[in-house]
Amino acid sequence: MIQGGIDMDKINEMRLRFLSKSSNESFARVTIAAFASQMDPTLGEISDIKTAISEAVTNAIIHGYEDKTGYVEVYAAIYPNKFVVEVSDEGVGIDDIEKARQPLYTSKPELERSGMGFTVMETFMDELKVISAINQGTKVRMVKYIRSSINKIGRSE
Amino acid sequence: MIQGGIDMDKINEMRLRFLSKSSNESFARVTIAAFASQMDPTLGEISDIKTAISEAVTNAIIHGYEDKTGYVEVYAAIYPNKFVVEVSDEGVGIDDIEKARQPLYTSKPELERSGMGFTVMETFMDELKVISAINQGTKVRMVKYIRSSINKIGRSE
Amino acid sequence: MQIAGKKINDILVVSLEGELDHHTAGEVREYIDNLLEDPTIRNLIIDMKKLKFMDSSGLGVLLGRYKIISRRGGELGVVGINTQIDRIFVVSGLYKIIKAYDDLKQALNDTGGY
Amino acid sequence: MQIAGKKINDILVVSLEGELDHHTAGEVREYIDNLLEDPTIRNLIIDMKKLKFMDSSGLGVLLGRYKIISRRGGELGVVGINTQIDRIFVVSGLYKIIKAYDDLKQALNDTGGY
Ligand SMILES: Nc1ncnc2c1ncn2[C@@H]1O[C@H](COP(=O)(O)OP(=O)(O)O)[C@@H](O)[C@H]1O
Ligand SMILES: Nc1ncnc2c1ncn2[C@@H]1O[C@H](COP(=O)(O)OP(=O)(O)O)[C@@H](O)[C@H]1O
Repeated sequence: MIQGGIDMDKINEMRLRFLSKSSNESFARVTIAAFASQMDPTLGEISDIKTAISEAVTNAIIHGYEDKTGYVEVYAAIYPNKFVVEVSDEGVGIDDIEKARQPLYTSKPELERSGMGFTVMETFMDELKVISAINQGTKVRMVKYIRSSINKIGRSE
Repeated sequence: MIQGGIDMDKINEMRLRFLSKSSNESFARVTIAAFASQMDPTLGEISDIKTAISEAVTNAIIHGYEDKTGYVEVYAAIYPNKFVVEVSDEGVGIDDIEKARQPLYTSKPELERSGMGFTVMETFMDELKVISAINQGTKVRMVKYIRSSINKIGRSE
Repeated sequence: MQIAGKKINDILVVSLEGELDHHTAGEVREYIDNLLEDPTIRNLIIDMKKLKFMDSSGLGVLLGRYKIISRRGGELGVVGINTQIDRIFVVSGLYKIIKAYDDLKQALNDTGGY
Repeated sequence: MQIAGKKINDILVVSLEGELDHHTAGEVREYIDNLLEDPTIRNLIIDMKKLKFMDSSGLGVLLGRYKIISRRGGELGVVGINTQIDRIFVVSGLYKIIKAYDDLKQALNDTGGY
């Protein structure tokens, strides 16, 4: 049991772990959207979050684990005015993060990847941080400020 | 990364951990329903699973953790012909499981509990197992056989 | 959860929209009990046409209101329950004490002898 | 994902229903490329009225088909994209090479000079 904790501002949190199967991409989108909907976000905000999650989870599945099967983990937390989401894998990792984040860069053009995943995450969310190490995996942390939530959360609890 | 494993029949699995807040009850229902929908179940099967999950998660929140906050964990796995789901808490535990499972028995009549939670789980799912120990928490394991899935899963992967 | 109530003669009609679980049970209970403070109300009809989901926490809410209403010699009826909620009613034996109707008109006609 | 295709003169019209992500990209790609083996097809119109979601995996599919079609001197058009997909188009600059139309009639009129 948890009593209080350091992060007193945190209203709710969840952690989801699933296999790196492509059928889980839509599952992850639905789950995170359902969780984020507690903040009473606008349709546009929810759809931005869904798209960004889809990019990060897809990357974990196809780049992180390539043809192998591993676990993808999604952590999400609701704060009074922001939604934080982290997508992690324990896959191959990224060598040059700066290069990877550039628009149109992809290491898998043969799979018809557009190289726009990180650009989409960056545009659709307010903050994007990528932590990665070769053979140790990748964690993508994204933050979206939800304007509408501040007064609404209290009401629904 | 996982290569194979003992449970070769398992098609997909997920694990969800969230705070014992009542607003997460509907979130848990949506998440498990979205995951189970990969099996192409009937509307009736999905609705049975949703109801059973709702009972187990609600019990973890109100009985397991009472007024405290803790983590509820939901594990789900898809097999060729069955859906397995486990709901666990690290709460107060159940003293007499047999008594608790009886229809209409509730330890919290003052909260207008109906005492029908376990009965609903038992009726709506095909198997129900309750493992619990005082102050160590409770795990409810449920199985639902999904008739429609056998030939469909392969197609959508 | 959206809740609306209106009084027709000695019948209170409460419409529920959304999902009735432990999270929403409290507000439904409070809403109804507040209106039930009016002692001229004898019967209660709950319109569930727009209720998408109910679990055993909802049973608790119904049973609690049933007790209040039967103490007044009145009846509790429900309208428009879907398949999922029907399953809950069957399992719990709720049909033995609560009458179910297809539509509100029928429920009003039947309740309290109108 | 539901996919349907029909040929109108030298235009292939493909309708997508569902969500276009990495999981469904493969079947969409295969479906279209299969029909594009017909060498009399010069232009491609993708009807997205019933497409609820698309991410950058969908961009990859569109860019790949764009390459095939432009090699034939044809055009790629899309019809009925929603707000979410519009955002993806804007971010990626896709509007610079793919024409968007409100309805299929307009797209057919405009494509290939009909
Ligand atoms: N989780 C990850 N694990 C390993 N590499 C990654 C991961 N995510 C992204 N990358 C690398 O970053 C590159 C750019 O990613 P992105 O912008 O999403 O484009 P795309 O997925 O289309 O290649 C990828 O091609 C890949 O090399
Ligand atoms: N997760 C749990 N932790 C502790 N006690 C539990 C748990 N789940 C059920 N119980 C006990 O079992 C009893 C019966 O549960 P149930 O049939 O769901 O009815 P209700 O929730 O209406 O009380 C509860 O009243 C409680 O005492």
